Amino acid sequence: MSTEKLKETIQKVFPDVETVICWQEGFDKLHTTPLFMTASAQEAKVVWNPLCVQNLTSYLPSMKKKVAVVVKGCDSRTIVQFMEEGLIDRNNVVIIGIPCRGVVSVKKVLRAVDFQPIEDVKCVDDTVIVKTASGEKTLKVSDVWPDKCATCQYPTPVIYDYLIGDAIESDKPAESVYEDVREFETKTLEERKAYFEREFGKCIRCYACRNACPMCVCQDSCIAETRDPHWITQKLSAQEKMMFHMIHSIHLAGRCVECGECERVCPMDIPVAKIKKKINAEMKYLYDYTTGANPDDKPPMYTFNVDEAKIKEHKL
Amino acid sequence: MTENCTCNGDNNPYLPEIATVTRIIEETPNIKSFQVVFNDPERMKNFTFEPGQVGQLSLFGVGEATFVINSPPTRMEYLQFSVMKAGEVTSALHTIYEGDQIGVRAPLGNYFPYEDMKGKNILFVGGGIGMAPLRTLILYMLDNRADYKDITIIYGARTPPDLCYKDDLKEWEERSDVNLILTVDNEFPGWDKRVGFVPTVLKEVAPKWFETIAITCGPPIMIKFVLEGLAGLNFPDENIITTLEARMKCGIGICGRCNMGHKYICKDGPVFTLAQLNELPEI
Amino acid sequence: MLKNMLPFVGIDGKRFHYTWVSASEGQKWQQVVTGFTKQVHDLGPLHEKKEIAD
Amino acid sequence: MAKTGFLPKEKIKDFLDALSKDAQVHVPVKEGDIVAFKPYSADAEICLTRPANTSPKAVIYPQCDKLLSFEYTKDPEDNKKTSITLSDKRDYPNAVIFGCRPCDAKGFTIFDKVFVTADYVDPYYREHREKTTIISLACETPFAGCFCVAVDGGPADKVGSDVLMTDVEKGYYLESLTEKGDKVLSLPMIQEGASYQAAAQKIQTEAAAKVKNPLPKGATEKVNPTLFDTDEFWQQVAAKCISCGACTYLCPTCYCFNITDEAARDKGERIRTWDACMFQHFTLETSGHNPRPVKSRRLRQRVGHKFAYYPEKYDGVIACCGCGRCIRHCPVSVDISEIVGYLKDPGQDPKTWIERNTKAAKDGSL
Repeated sequence: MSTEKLKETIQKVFPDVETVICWQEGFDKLHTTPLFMTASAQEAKVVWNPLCVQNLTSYLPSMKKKVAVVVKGCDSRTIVQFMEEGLIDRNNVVIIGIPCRGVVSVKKVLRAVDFQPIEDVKCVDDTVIVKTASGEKTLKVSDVWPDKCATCQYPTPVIYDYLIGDAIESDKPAESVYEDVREFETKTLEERKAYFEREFGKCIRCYACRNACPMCVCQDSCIAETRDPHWITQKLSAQEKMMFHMIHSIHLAGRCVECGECERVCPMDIPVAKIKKKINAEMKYLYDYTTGANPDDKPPMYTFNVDEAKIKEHKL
Repeated sequence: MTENCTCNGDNNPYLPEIATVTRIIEETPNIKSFQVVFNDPERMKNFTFEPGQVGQLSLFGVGEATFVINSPPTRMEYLQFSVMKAGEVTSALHTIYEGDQIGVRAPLGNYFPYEDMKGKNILFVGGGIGMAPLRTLILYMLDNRADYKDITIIYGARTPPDLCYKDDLKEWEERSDVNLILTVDNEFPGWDKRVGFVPTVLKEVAPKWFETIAITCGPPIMIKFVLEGLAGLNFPDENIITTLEARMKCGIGICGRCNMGHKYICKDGPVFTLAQLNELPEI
Repeated sequence: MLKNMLPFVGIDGKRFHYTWVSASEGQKWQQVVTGFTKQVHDLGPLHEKKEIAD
Repeated sequence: MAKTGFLPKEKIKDFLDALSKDAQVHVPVKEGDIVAFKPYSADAEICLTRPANTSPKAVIYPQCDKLLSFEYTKDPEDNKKTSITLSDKRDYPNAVIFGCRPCDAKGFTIFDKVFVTADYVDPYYREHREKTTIISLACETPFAGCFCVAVDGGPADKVGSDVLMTDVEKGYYLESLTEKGDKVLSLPMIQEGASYQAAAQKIQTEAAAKVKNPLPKGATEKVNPTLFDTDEFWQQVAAKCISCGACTYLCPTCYCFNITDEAARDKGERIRTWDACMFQHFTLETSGHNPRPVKSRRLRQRVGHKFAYYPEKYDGVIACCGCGRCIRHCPVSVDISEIVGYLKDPGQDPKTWIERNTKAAKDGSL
């Protein structure tokens, strides 16, 4: 149903843009992969279903010509943040928004079928039917979606030129967004330190989290690799890995739109987004600022005024 | 192996040889030549290399970088490396004193095919620091002057102070059996010789291609126009030789940075003929 | 933001100190530095001693 | 006739304990959803039901290996003179890789050509390699992205392994392929294996049939040179790539590395760490020039090295064992077997690539 509507919209948009960035089926039934559609002939490959997990907007800053991009709710926040920071030229991007009721986390689906090879996957409204050697299994999307969908506040894209289907409201309480952060803070200092050292100890420093992050536009001159003297060494101790992830998180202060790509792409399944979510929680508390919500906002770290409008500063 | 190195016995291609810097020559404001001698006299005595081969200089704590050995194998009192100040290692090298110790991993890579240049005319076309690899071969040829017909050297730089090896240049000018043509990019007070870019001077001098090998090194932009100029003078591709540069780390053809197709610049090069280069895919 | 984030990743808040000392307040500057150094020393090394050979 | 044996499943623990007596045993351990090779310990949850996320490459070719340590010592009299002492002293423990897959084992034979049987022998790699025994487990079914059959491999390929195990219900049928393998089979808990030979053979042949060969019919031996040199082709296939290092760090046949000096004051180490041709800094020169500035050129180097350059240098051996990790774990599912399929498709001609995306390609927006 909505795939047909998406294809129609793409036809409408086509003459006006060089490329349409959307999804196509990947190397197996469970994976989709981005499709840079340049000719309307490739239209047959276009898909839209809960398996479309990649945030396609991360390619926008490097695109030189006018392009169209298909976005879910969480992806659209990236575009708003790009606009706030002037990283893209808005009239060079045609946004095709799709209301989304949650996508699947490939890792959680694999866990549900005990990591057996996938033979077939069918998406039927809000369930996913996964066929493996030991038969078929029907999974509700809400049982296997990534954490970001569990507290999703933006099922409908916050900005779009075309909308496929009608807008839907979020049915999740607003304060649930940073619940996992608050719950994690109840742990003791040592527990948290041990947790982070164990989790980030698995990091193999492939920088997939940094390169997948749409907001990380200075990858080619990343401070982690290009400074003399080196900020972090190439050695593999937990401190060096932790230092990199801290650099990455702090550079996203007031910028991270919680699209979850960094955690999704980590080959070692490290909860990389935890620190960023904590920083976002702080941003909300300190500056009452939510990233990628409204294009005219100014990210707090971008502006400096002596007395911050929204900070309840104690008068000396 | 020198005494101050506890080694595992087997020869380790990554282990530098400790050497002492005996003399530092200020060639130009941003180029210094370092003359080094291995601490182990035994190693120094039976060290052999061919003109055009390179070495990796180590400044421990900073890193390693590749430089051509630009003193000829016929003068073995020291090994000389010319270093232009550019990045981390080179800038650090420019701060050391005579008597300091550095690591040297040499010889690496291939060398100029001087055997089959014998009995031919030789044309050197150098630009700025590009004179370093050429100097090795020129001095080697001058030490075996009889083997080669006439030698022409076209050497240019931005300004006269940027010309390297000033005392060599003076000596070559006085020699009757070497035709030295110096040029600088534009007018300079007190400069009475040619003015103009190296490729334009090459066209003016218009050396004959017959029985002549052309060897050119210098900044990429110069090499681009020099190669066009040589083609214009219908030099055959196999008679045009150049040395390539790339980011290098291991120096022994494994680490994957400097390969053009299956050839590695650090090991199968840096010396290539234009004919060889035309066959290889772009890096 | 940093003051709240460091404890989150398990680094004791007392290891981070943020204060304002003007150029003229030499005495206060000396006090702040010695005080903070002592405070960190008491906390001991964050990771096992970061010697080179690790 | 190769020595064979049988290891009952309940005896695995004491088999590994026996091996751990004089070697460090690395086994695939399940932590959360991830299976990675870790040193064996009694409480480690060993998982042999699926290939590990990471390859066992780090056991023989560690991600960070000390090449040499150096120390500046000041000359007491004249403090301007400093002397340097170097040491490349190293003593690697014996090691055993247990439970890797035939494709992982084959990966090491590709390293051997570069690090051992080469003009310059790499002493670090060689010492690790000689001290390691590889016990691999034949696969029963292919996993997403597996294409070992397309690169002269197979689910029960013996190349590179010292012992090949095949799961035959109650235990593992062992085939020893080298002296190191014979030593392993001489352990007390290994029983007579001949009677399981037929069952194991059946499982191996069935598995081989299941693996799909993604290359097109009549795929050519060499890549199509003109298509390989068509920039538009690489721009199209690399459009979605985010140029990270996940594929290279998980790959059992990638060996590119970086050498850096890490020092504090007057003491330090020169270390060799993994590096990735997909990173922008890999070939960035001090002058700022970068021969592979855009991700399409970098992906061309990665695919070219494995399927064109390495085979050209080592008479036809393909530097890829088809384990599928780079496909399974790529953040955007770039599929190398699909790319190689285009490059080796006899019917493919470069013009279609150029026409199809001339507009987008021209301005380099891909």
